[in-house]
Amino acid sequence: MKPSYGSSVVRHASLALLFLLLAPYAAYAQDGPSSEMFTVNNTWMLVATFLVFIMHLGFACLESGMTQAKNTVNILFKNTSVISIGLITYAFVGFNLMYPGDFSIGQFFGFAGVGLDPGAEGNTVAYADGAYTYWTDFIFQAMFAATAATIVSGAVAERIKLGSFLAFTTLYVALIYPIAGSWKWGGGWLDQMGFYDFAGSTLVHSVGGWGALAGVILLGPRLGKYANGRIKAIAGHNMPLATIGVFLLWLGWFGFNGGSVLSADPELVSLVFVTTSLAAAAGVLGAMAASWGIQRKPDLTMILNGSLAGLVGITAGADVVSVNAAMLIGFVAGLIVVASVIFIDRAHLDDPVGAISVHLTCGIWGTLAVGIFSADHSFVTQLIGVAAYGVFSFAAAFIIFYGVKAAAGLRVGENEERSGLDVGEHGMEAYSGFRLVD
Amino acid sequence: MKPSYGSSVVRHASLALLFLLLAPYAAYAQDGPSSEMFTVNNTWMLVATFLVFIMHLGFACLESGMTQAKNTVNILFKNTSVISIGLITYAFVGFNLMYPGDFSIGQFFGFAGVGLDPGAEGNTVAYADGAYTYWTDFIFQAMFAATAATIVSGAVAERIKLGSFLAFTTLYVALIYPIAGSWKWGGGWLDQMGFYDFAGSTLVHSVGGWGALAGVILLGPRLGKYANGRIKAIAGHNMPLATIGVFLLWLGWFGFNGGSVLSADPELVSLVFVTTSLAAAAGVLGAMAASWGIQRKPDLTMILNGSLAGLVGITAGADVVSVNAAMLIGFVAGLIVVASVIFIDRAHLDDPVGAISVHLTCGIWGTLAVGIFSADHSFVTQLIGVAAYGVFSFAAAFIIFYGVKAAAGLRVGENEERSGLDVGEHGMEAYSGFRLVD
Amino acid sequence: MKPSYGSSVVRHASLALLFLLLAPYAAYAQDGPSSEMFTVNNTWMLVATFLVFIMHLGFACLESGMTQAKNTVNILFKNTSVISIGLITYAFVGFNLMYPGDFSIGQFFGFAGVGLDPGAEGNTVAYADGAYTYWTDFIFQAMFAATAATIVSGAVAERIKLGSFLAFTTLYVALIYPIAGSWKWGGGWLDQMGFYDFAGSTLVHSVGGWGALAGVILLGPRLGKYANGRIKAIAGHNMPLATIGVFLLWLGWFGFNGGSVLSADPELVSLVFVTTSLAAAAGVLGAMAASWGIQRKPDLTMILNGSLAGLVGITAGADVVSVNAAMLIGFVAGLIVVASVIFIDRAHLDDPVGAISVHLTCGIWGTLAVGIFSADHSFVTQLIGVAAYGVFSFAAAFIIFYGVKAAAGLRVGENEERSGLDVGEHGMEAYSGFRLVD
Amino acid sequence: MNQEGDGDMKLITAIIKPHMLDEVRNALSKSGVQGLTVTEVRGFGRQKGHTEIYRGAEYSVDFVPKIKVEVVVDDEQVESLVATIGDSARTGEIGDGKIFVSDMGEAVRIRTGEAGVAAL
Amino acid sequence: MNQEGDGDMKLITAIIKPHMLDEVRNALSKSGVQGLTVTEVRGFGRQKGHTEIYRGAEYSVDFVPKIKVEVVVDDEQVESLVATIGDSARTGEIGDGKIFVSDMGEAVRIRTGEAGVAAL
Amino acid sequence: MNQEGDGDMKLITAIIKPHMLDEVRNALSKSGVQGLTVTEVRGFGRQKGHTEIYRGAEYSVDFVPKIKVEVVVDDEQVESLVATIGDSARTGEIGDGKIFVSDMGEAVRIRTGEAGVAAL
Ligand SMILES: Nc1ncnc2c1ncn2[C@@H]1O[C@H](COP(=O)(O)OP(=O)(O)O)[C@@H](O)[C@H]1O
Ligand SMILES: Nc1ncnc2c1ncn2[C@@H]1O[C@H](COP(=O)(O)OP(=O)(O)O)[C@@H](O)[C@H]1O
Ligand SMILES: Nc1ncnc2c1ncn2[C@@H]1O[C@H](COP(=O)(O)OP(=O)(O)O)[C@@H](O)[C@H]1O
Repeated sequence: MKPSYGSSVVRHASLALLFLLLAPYAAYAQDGPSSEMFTVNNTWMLVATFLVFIMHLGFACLESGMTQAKNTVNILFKNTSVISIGLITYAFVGFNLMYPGDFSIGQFFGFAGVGLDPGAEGNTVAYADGAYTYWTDFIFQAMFAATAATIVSGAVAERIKLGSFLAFTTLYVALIYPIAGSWKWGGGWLDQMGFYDFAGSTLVHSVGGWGALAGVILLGPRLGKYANGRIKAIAGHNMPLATIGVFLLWLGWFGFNGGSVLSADPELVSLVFVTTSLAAAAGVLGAMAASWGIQRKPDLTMILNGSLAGLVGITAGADVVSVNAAMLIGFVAGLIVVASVIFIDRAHLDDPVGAISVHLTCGIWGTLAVGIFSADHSFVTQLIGVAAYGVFSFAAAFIIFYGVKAAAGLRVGENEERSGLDVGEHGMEAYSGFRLVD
Repeated sequence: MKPSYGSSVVRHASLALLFLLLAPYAAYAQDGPSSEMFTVNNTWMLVATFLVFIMHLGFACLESGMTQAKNTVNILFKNTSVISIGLITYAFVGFNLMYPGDFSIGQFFGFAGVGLDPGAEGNTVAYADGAYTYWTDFIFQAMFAATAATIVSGAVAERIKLGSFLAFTTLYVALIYPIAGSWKWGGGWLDQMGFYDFAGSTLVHSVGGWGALAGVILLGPRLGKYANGRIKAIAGHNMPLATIGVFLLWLGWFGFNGGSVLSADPELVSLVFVTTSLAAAAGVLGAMAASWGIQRKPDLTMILNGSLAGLVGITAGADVVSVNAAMLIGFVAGLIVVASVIFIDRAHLDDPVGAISVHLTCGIWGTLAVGIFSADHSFVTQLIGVAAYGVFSFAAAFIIFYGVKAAAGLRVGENEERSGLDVGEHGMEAYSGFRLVD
Repeated sequence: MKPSYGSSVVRHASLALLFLLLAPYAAYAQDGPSSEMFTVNNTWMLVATFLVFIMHLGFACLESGMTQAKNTVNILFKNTSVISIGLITYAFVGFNLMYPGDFSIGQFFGFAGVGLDPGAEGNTVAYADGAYTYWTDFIFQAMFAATAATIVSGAVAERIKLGSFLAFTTLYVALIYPIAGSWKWGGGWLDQMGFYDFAGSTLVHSVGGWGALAGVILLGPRLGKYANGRIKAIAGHNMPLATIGVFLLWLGWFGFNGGSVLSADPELVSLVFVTTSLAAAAGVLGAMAASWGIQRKPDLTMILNGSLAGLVGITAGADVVSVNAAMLIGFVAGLIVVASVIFIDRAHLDDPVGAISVHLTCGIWGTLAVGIFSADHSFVTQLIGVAAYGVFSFAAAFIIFYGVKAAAGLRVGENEERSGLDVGEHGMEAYSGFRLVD
Repeated sequence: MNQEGDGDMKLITAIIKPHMLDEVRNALSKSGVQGLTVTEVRGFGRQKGHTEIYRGAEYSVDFVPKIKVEVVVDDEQVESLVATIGDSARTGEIGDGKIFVSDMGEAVRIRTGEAGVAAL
Repeated sequence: MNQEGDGDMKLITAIIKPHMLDEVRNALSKSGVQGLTVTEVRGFGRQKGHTEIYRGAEYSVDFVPKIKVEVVVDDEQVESLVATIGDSARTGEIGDGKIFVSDMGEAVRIRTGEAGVAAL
Repeated sequence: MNQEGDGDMKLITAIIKPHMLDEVRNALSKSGVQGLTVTEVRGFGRQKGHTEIYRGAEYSVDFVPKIKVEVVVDDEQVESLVATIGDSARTGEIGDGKIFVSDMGEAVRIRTGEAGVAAL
């Protein structure tokens, strides 16, 4: 996705071809896309935008459903804040860091200045060859931006101080995500090396996942989670809410991946719908097999993670792999995510919602899968990309979390954690009038 | 809906006319739809696809909200699995059973082979006269497919073994639904006879409803439901969840019916939006009148069923009846559904969510209503279609359920049913930390 | 928004310009929009329609989440009824009152007759210059209509009789809203005076808000709310539900504002997406600042209100203010809404969900903001519009509520209020099987 | 407080399986009991909880849901009511629960102020 | 355990209407009670439940929500506190509830180990 | 009812902090207690609730969540078990709770009909 301007021209070559084939009106097709095509492309990109927007509700529901009732207000507050902070900071600096036009430090860093400016042609057919306007470009990208920080939110839930989390989020979403993004989608060094990440298995999900890992390490586990050498299961409090979350994320993914085509190209967008849906479905089946096999009973939360695993897995290559490969990628992601959740728990890394397993583990898998299932892409280059994003994101997240910890502390007090962050941080209950146990 | 290739040509005749009327560019319109028209048509069909997708969340919410808290995880698990199984099996066999191209046994059965293959022209304007690509065709139809099985899920909830239900679902969605569908949308014998079912009052909803009826008969009622000759009301546990479900279903119906136009034709799609919305609204009012009249107080679950009743009722004729007829069809559906729920309960058929009343009773009503309110369609032919689908679907569902029962049993044990399928089948609670009564 | 026929021509001038610029096909552009442009415009308007539809679920979730568990069924019932009544009455009279074509009493009142009739050209490119069909026009407007009544629902929740509320709603949505609307969007006197309200800060939100205020005054506060001169906080029972509601409202606003462009014009629709999103995000930050400052802890319900405040605030000018102005408008709305909630509570006006603050206070702010931030509009004219709508809506709502009170009473009995309207009005519980406290 | 009331009453507390509540209530009603109070409780006893796996980690549910029925009765009825409860709550499986009996010194009906057995 | 404690204390158990809890707690506070424990219970008594229709089928709600207030007090306070509770919980309607009084043998404050009346 | 049972048993009622339940249950198990019953309650005592602001209006949470543990035991065990509970439930902070002891006249195991100490 993303108008890493070089690649978008390549991408649209296929569209151009189509124009040529549609002989009768080739006459004016030579002169660029029609205003009709501009309008339909742009309309599709705006539809994709609102679909990505609704993913933030998906994250809020999934994260709160998978944690305890006493921390629900806090989680909802974080998720509402993250999208808001993300949109505003992306308008001020993020967009221009991610798509700097010209890089100032190698192909690693560039900045096109503060604030938004469509310029003279920003909202004409000239801006992106009739694919979308400048405003559309910005708002579609902006909806993506907060995602990375929201992924972190799930992993550090139920124990992180609100203020400290918001400070981390602001820095991560305003600076780290867009700088990392510029390397590929902004046309930076990884793009030039041939690294491929269609819609962000690495650029969005792994970047979020590495941040989650850093946070989990620095925060430590929830009270009692690994007491006396035993692993204590802490059950999520609202399975319908978690399920709503996952379906909304799946829904949003039609925009996340479908919009990353960056036009309404009938063939590509519909192919992406098919690969995305089938990978998600296969992810459910993979996780069902693994969880029914490993645990004695099939675990709902595992198949929910499984569908997301399939989605994250297909995200890097949704437009370049075959439909059969998509199912295989999804199914394997479903198997992997179950193993990863169990492994990470055994490693005493406390990730209440499985964010690291879904977004980091399967983000890596999906990115590498492009090198395996697409003849046009190199496994080694994919591996270099994965590693580069890993080193940068993890280090950046670690440093920010570390700094925040030094400045203000990361964890709430023991009593607050025990009675819940809702009362502690917000003075509210999520379910006033319900009798809660424990 | 559905490219029952014959009828889609007829349908698009109106579009072609439009082209002719728009004089200035008629020159190239003669050569078939433009790439712009292809793109906007295809984009609309993809929007309709994600709308139908979200209906699966609607079903999950409605079904779990209308049943007891202790069976919630099980229901969410079933619904997440059904859409996943549905998508995968539809890719392997369903699509090619439903749209076989050529029939091999009379006009009753055909199979175009395993797996997906767009062929050379599948993603060009040539595939469906510029209305959509092969991939779009597949994924839109695939989203429909799982619906029939999901309808069954609601009726057999709170007592069916997970494995047995999944076995039934796989067979029903992979084989029965597409074979039945081929008779009309695949261009089979009922299509040739002039039977009309625009978006599936019969092909989707009644097929699901007949399956539900077979399941309910073979399973028997929930423990205590009809003890001592009295009918015990077993209240649903989460009305906001049920309401979310119904609104999401209504939302999805804009794609279910709107997408069944099979193009973005402005007149037809907008007409379908109007008939669909007004029928749903009238269904609410019909059910409100009936339930306020019959019961002493207006029952929320009845008006929720009422809106679905209106939607199911209008589905067969949404593009061929007048707006006033749509309101009448919806209102009557709202009355009927209340009567049907009460009647079915008195017949000691235990359908926790009213699936049979909504989908079967109102599916039949809607199909027959086409014969009543559309001058172009014959009541008798509609009746033949209703009967044919009834015999085939009910028999097929009965046989599958019977086979599964013989092989593995259908019902969970009494103790499991009493303490809930969540703990029994999944070892989980849906609302950990909440104090539940009963 | 709205085809106040005069202004829509002006609006589309920009589109026309675009056509002229796209030289090669200017030849046929002269002859009006192409069927492709008609199709994409109409498709976008239908997408906007289903987005506005889902706002009704948003209202249902927000309102029930912010009130007590024992009144949930009642609230869900009201919201499901309001959209249904709204759609049906709008088909019969509302649409033709709001867009009368010719006015019969000054520029204040006109009525084009009962029922819907597309006429000969209603579904051709001629109806609205290729922007949408008659059916689309109707259904998009109809989805708006019920909004005003739903706003009232939140403010009078937890104590109003079901029948009385439905009576009020029917009259308000069938008569008052469309008559008021005709003054501006129907091309009436305020339109001719130059009053500007893009998508309804005043025409929808304030009209609803004034109704809410009248209802709250005539009903009085909930039992115990202002006992012994102290203000008792009555907490909402389901914060995830309220949050779902707000995100769905935000989602729907992409259609509410984006659809009010009344075409798929790439520049305008994308600009509106940007201003709308950034205003909502800024509203969250404004409310966060205010609530963290004034209260000791950051209040989730306040930032939820804050996002809606930003959305209501930007609605009047989403297409005519700059992106920076949009953020400022949203941020100020976020501050204002917190102050307004507290002020209204201190004035002993009991508004359980903050409807008056969100829709009336911020509706006024947004309407005036157009006069401040858009050079093309006059602050004084905006003020006149605000005042005119205030006088008319408040008086009308007061009279209707007063009449209903005289005829049937407005409030449920004390015992019913105490044990909840769910059992009292509906004989049902929203959360059967859950242990509730209080 | 009235004198005759003193020492004449007993509190019967039964811990039973939740789904037996209807039976017990019916049986007590038939035996003439006019009031009782019910509480949801969790029990720990010979009937063990169970172990489940959630996301790969084991957890044990130590407590079993139970219903506590409390009824204050006239001394003379105690024996027969204990039998009634026992009979109606019995399934024969482990975890059927217990019945406890203790003295109740006084009872007052709030509405009327009546005391002693008359207040029950 | 300390001796003086024995037999000097009583447990007052009141079953009241939920919305009267605040009144009762205030009244008890004013009378010097420093601690009490509250449980949500369901009552069956002269105040009947009600019959509703759900989806066309009747069902009866047999139990009415009630609050149980338990307070352990010095023997001497019993009579006045029973009156206090009765007065503050009374609405005059059926279902106002009951007050029961029984002996409490011993009380210990966990934090300090204090026993008897001193522990209350 | 069997005679030996009479007066030989006591009911120990402990009001503790919710997160101490596991400790208390473990300690009691180790001391040989085979059954107990747990109820979620709300307490009012020296440990005060707290005041919060919701939408600009103050509200006070007067009650603190507590757990009530009830265990009926043989007379002889009472003293040691009260100590066991006290030790395992103590955090040293205000609100640790109370232990009450009262007489229990009779106990019956529903499943078998066994009575007295044998029923525990
Ligand atoms: N000593 C006791 N004190 C208080 N409650 C007890 C005691 N023993 C058992 N109970 C309660 O009785 C319930 C049933 O006891 P259990 O030992 O499981 O079965 P059974 O009564 O068949 O022996 C327990 O779950 C617990 O609530
Ligand atoms: N014998 C009893 N034992 C235990 N609880 C009782 C008894 N009688 C009544 N109660 C409790 O007292 C509540 C009020 O009693 P009820 O008969 O409805 O009204 P009133 O106290 O006005 O006569 C009941 O709901 C029940 O919880
Ligand atoms: N007199 C009493 N009667 C009944 N319960 C009491 C009494 N006093 C205290 N409690 C219960 O014990 C709990 C703890 O008491 P509290 O005074 O807060 O702390 P502490 O036990 O440390 O003095 C209270 O929350 C209440 O549930």
